[in-house]
Amino acid sequence: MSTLHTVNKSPFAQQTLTSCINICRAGDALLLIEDGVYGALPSAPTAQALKALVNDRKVHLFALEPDLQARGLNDRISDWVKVVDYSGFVQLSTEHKTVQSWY
Amino acid sequence: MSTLHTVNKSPFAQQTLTSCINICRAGDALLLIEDGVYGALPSAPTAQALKALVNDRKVHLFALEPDLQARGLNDRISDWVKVVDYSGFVQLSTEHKTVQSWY
Amino acid sequence: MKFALAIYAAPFSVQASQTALHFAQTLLEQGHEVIRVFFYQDGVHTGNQLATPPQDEQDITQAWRALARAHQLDVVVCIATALKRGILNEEEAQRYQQPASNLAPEFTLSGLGQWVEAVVHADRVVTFGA
Amino acid sequence: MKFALAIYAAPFSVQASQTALHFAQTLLEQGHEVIRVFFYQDGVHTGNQLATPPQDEQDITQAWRALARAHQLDVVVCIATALKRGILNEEEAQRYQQPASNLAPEFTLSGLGQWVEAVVHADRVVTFGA
Amino acid sequence: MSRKVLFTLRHAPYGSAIAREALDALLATAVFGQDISVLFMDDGVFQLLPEQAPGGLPQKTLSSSLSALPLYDVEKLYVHAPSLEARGLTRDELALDGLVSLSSEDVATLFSEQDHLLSF
Amino acid sequence: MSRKVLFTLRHAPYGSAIAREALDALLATAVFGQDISVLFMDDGVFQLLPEQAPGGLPQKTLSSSLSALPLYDVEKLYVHAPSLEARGLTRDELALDGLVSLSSEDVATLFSEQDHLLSF
Repeated sequence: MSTLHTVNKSPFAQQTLTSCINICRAGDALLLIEDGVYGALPSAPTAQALKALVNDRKVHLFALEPDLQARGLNDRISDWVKVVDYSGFVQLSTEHKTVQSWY
Repeated sequence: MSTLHTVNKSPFAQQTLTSCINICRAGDALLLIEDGVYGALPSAPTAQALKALVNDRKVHLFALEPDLQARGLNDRISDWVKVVDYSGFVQLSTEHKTVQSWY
Repeated sequence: MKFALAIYAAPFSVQASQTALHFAQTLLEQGHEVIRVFFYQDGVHTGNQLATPPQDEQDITQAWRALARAHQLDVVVCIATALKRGILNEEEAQRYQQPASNLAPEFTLSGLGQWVEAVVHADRVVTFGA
Repeated sequence: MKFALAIYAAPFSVQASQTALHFAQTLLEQGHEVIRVFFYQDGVHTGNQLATPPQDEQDITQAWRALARAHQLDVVVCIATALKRGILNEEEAQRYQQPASNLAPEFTLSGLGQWVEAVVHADRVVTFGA
Repeated sequence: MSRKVLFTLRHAPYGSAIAREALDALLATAVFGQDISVLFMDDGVFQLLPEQAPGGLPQKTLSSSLSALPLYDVEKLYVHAPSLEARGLTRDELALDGLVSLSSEDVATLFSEQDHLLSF
Repeated sequence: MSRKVLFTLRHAPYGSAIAREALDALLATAVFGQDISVLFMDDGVFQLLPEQAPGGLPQKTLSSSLSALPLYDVEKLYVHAPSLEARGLTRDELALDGLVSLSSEDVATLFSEQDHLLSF
């Protein structure tokens, strides 16, 4: 059964996103929220690992739109990151059996 | 004039200690406190940078004894780390002109 | 679906408290059931009715109170971590001979058993960490 | 030497509050002067006299109160960040028509100007972050 | 009704109250008869170091509380092996017996078997 | 009596209240006539991104408040160049004019010239 992972820490400051990436498996979803949305930048130290997660390991990657917008990141994120609003966040939490919060 | 730097975050979890290391200069002191004392472990990702700081860049490196002891680290730390108690912390703060807290 | 939410983050200090509020509002709009909201660790500060934010900032405590009233939400503040942090209802204030209480009336002060019960009955558990 | 201390960390949640307390005690033991302790951000929770920790944990608020009384310390809680977080003295509780106050009597609720004044007159400023 | 619940403990002890308050939540869940697993990961493995002596802080010793877990019938105890290795630690020197080492892939499998994931 | 005080801002906006409350402290110190310098470093440089729109959070926009700094006679504004580079940003695209780029060594020198260091 698949898991929705949420990450709320900047990968420039903390190892939280890296820890999550190592545990994600095919069919899981990873949602970047709060300061976690800095992980959607192509300059993030985790960018290549996230790209591989999406392309090779079949994990679905999302970032929360209001959190991107607040930080001025809408036009800066990598094109392999999908954007969702709170309705999307809710839908992801219903589509996956469990939710793991990385903070 | 020299600075006392304090760092209270684990280098396994956060980039705080790395940021501090990059700013220390000769004559400064660096004091590891709270979860920062995990930076005194030889396995820390910052261990080589700290060793170079002490040996090559002439920065004085300390860890706070009660915080090492609480975490069971007394017998595990690198031999280039000096141990001080709160009296030592106070003395370091008087010997340096300024105190920069990295958290 | 039946959701149980755990909130560990202080309001007014970190964004997680706003995220949780927005998530809960969206759940309810979409017809999901929020069987319990459990405030733990620094999340217990959310129940402090003395919070007086400036007018141009969101009053998170008031927003939770309004949501709880509108949807008869079961919003529980963990008694052990709340007492430690100075969040008390009248009963606990009297028990510990404290001069005042500060828990907003919409919140219930109760034990971890309430949380375990919610976890058992929920289809989904979502944690909002600090 | 004259020290000014800034404490940004909540008691009972992170260790920085204990570190600051221990540092202040050591300063005073060694004959240094603590010209002001300024509680800012989550540090303002330190002034909440309703804190009721279990008997086997340290009561940080009581420890600061005792230290303040013993040494006539000037312990100031930032009014703006405290109001937002629900830490009020009687005067502010009345002003904002809140039902109770919770600031311990040893603490003063005041503005950032008090902090700037301390910084100007201190030989050393030490910050305890969360 | 009993649920499979995994507690993932990722934070170092003493620097914050997370580790202590996670343990309280864990024991409460055990008392109510749920099917609990516990995973130590990232800096959470530091909770398992022996010879913790927080008398000077003062806080309660976490490792001795953790060693009481089997008394609460919490017996599915796991540690993320890469987290231990990164910190130069071995399973044998830890303060808790009966820990099962898991790879990252094993952890993903453990996640997939649970009804709920609680993280601290 | 005027003191040389450096504010080092190292935290991202919105995720926590640190950046906002640091700015309040900074403006108060400026009002009282101190000789202030401001250094943006690490994730603190994200405070300077243009087009911040936190309406949905809801919080106040930090970048527009920061751009008022010169009105308070806070004119010694620095940014740590390696922090910008690591985040793929350039000084020209930031929401604040007049920022001086500093190397890590320059920052060490800036520290050494101050009477007090305040960090947020």
